[in-house]
Amino acid sequence: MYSAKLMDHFTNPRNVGEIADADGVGMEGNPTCGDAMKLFIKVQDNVITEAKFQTFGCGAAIAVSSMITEMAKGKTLEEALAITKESVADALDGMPPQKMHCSNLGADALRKAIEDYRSRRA
Amino acid sequence: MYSAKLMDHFTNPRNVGEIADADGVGMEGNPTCGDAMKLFIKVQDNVITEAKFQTFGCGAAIAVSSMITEMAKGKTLEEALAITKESVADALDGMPPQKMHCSNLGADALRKAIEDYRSRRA
Amino acid sequence: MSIKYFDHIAANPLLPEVLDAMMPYFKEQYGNPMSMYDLGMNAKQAIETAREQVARLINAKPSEIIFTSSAAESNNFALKGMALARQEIGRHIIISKAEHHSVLNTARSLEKQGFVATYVPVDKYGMVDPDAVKKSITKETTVISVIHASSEVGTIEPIKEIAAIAKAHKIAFHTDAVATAGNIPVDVKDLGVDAMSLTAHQFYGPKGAAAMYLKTGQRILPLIYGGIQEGGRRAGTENVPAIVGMGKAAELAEAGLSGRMAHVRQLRDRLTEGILKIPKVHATGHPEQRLPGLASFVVEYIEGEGMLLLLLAKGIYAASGSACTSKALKASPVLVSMGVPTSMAHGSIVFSLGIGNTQEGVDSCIEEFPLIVKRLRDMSPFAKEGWGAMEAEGGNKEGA
Amino acid sequence: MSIKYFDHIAANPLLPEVLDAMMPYFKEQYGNPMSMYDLGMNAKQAIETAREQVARLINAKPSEIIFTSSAAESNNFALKGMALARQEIGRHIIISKAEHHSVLNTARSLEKQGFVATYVPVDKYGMVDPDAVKKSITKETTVISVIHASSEVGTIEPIKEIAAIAKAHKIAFHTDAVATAGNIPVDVKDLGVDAMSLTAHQFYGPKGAAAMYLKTGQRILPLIYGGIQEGGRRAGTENVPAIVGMGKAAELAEAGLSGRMAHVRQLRDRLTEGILKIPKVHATGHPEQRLPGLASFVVEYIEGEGMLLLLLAKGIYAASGSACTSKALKASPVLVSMGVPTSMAHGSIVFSLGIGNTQEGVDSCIEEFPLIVKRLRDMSPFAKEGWGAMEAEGGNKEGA
Ligand SMILES: Cc1ncc(COP(=O)(O)O)c(C=O)c1O
Ligand SMILES: Cc1ncc(COP(=O)(O)O)c(C=O)c1O
Repeated sequence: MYSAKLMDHFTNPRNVGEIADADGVGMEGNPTCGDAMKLFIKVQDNVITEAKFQTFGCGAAIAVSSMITEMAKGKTLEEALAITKESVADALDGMPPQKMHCSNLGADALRKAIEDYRSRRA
Repeated sequence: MYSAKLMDHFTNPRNVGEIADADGVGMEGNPTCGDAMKLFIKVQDNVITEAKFQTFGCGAAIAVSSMITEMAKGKTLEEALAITKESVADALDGMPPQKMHCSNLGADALRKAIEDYRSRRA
Repeated sequence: MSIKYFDHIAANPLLPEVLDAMMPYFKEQYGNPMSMYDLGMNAKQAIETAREQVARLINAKPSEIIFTSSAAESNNFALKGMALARQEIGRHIIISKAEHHSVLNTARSLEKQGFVATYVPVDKYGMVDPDAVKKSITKETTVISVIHASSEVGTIEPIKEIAAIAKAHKIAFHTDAVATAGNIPVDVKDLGVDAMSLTAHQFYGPKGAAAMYLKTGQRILPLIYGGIQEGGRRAGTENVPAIVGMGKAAELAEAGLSGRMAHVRQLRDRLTEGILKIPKVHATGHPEQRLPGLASFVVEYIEGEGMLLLLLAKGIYAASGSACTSKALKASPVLVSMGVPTSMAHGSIVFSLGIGNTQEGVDSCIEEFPLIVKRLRDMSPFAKEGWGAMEAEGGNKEGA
Repeated sequence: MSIKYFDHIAANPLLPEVLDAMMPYFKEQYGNPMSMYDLGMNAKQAIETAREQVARLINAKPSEIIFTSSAAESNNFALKGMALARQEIGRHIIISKAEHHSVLNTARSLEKQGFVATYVPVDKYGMVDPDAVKKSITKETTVISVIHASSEVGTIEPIKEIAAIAKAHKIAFHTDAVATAGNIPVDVKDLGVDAMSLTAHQFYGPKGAAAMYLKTGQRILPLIYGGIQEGGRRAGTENVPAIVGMGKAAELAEAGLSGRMAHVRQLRDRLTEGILKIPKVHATGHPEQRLPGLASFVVEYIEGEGMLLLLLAKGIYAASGSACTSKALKASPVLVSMGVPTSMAHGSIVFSLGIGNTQEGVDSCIEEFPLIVKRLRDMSPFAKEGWGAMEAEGGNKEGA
């Protein structure tokens, strides 16, 4: 069902946890839907230097969270905003279609974290 | 499906054929129904001395014909008239219920043969 | 005594390769195909492989194959499901008089629900006239179902022509291909049908596995509601081993089709020639447009069950459309609608050949059968003087 | 790594004795049970033996057993067949909210045909209140169907009481006994039901064989029309090997019932005790009136699929009623109707035990499961501060 890469990111998720002094926090989903994600970023000179997540959800949701934190790190905010559901799924070597819809919240959470960071600076 | 005795009377039917100078002939059934029987008797001193049959029909119909000619022989006409579908079936060690209805024409053909004999003498 | 089994229309022995393919799914691979773990995914994968194999047999797409438990289920599903899905458009259906009970009685049950059904007759060869189908069409007609080939008389119907007529009138067309799929080339695209029933046990696959072809986009209501198996169109835990067996059997049938056909055709022709030497025996069904493995006759003046019993005593297995041999005690409706007099329909005898049959078996049948016919005719009141014998002497025409 | 299979509700391994009993019918005994010769009669006889074995398992008469292809078919057949046969009387049916999809969706399809359906709720234990059923009855009510035991939460329903109410109102009563027949004592006479569905794969029999009990004299319309198989109530060539397997499995289940029950109950109690030591884990279903082999829970703050995947990595097979694990992507309707909040329903985990499970297997599950829960909670945004965590910080309540 899941690709080996997705399973790897699920079983050995990268960047799990909170960032106490995060520069931006994004939340997406809710427990009623079955998937909820909280994404923390640190930003320096317009570049994401650190990213962590907390996720409630299925294997795909956790793997997406792990992958997107990896993808975000080192990117400028503009580059990070260009990450889509599809690019995350591609990076995980694909995802079952029904999971694309409901468990692929990473890009949205990242966008919200960046918006949070920007609104704090505004 | 069929008892051993019935199968024996089907595969080795007794008294097959016509009696050219029969004293009575009885017919029952018709080819449209799938069963038709012609029964020939010779009568002497009110006793059936000979009985033969011709039958178009299934295994049960042929076995019934064979059995009833055997049963009839040596009986007085009154005794022969007392033969029923049930007694023929019993003599064959039973018969599938659906065959009782459609293939058990022997008693009726015998009755008709006896009536034919009596009407010729009347 | 070696068995000479000439009743492949009733049941077929399972090919050993098919059973071998099924075995793992009776043993270690017991998972439910709906389960997300390996045991389930293996079962699911096996079903999808079978779906491809069955699709290939009839030139369909795998997504157009719905597995069912029997051809009877497929026929009920197709006819009822398509008719109910279209009842806003109309409530008239058309079937032929050569249909199997599972189509015929489904049509009757639809009639009880307020549908109108037309039963198109067949000619003396058991052939449906496409023009007669066309003339039966009304504005209310939504579904037409005509059997691909009769398993009783072997006639192959002009499905392509009838399907084209249905298509021109935007009517859904179903064919019962139980006797053909796996036995002669069947191509749903070429035939132009919207739905088709087929079953594994007709091509050396297991009982309990059958399929319905449903063309992409065709609407249908489920017969069995429940979970999302078979794309939500047929609920119930999948019979994995049987489905796997059907797939394997389909693959083998496709690969071996022309060889199998040549084998049974040659035997059938030999058998037919031998049997037609007996006087007052008539071949039934169409002489050319017929199943290669089916030889069917009516034998005058005697009845089918007696023939079957005496054949069996010689190790020969056959079938009959006579009333006495059907457990429903009705003479074959196909023979009757072909205009065969009921008296003669009782003398029906059907030999269906299979890949295991041999020339020796056929020759032994050709040798024994005339003796059996003679033996039964010697007992028959009609053999000497013909069917009128009993009437002439005042027999009771109505019978008991 | 040895397999610890705790998903017997989804599928069961076939008992070797059952497969042995089936084998002859895949090989030499390939006849069609409708055929009049030995091959057919042997198959027919084998079916009748199986019918007796299945009848004995539930204290029915053999003539009251109709073989089908799946429990889903039995449920469709019972509900639709009994409702349609009684539609002159009325067009109202009652089912519970604990029913399997194959009952639920059949009820919905009847609603589309103009029937009215009442869905009786369950309490927090998943229990149906007989009084609530009684209050739902109208003059139009003709059929009531309540599941014998839920395969998701294990609760055994008060069928005897509900059946008595139905009887007093002359309403036909059906129960889906898929999770109980062959697993706990089931006695149709004692329960007083008119119809019951059961399936072989729930008691170590084959897939593809199931049955419906129909009390003598109860009217029903067929779901599958056609030939006269199963007394004209269910057409289609019989799946002889599977039916034989169901019979053998029924015989073994009956003989071994108390031993099997004791075995799984002891394991289930041990497992339940171990798992309930984890904080914020709640048992679901009724604490006493429940299937002996079923342990079901909701685990707060984490989701079912993640648990299943990590369990699998340890060789442990289980199930979940979470939306993500169901291929239909909907949280278990039973949990929802029990009032379990959806967020918690996503944390459903169900262990169903079988005769092959061992204490070691259970102990390994008790050892691994807390670690898995911890691991997933360590990733969860809710574990520390509870379900409110994301709201407090302004999380999007509606979600994506
Ligand atoms: C309670 C219940 N009823 C009916 C069914 C349907 O059974 P099947 O899918 O074998 O037809 C199931 C299947 O899991 C079930 O659990
Ligand atoms: C032409 C035809 N259609 C349908 C069927 C029904 O098949 P089954 O009894 O396997 O469901 C048969 C069975 O003999 C058949 O011959």
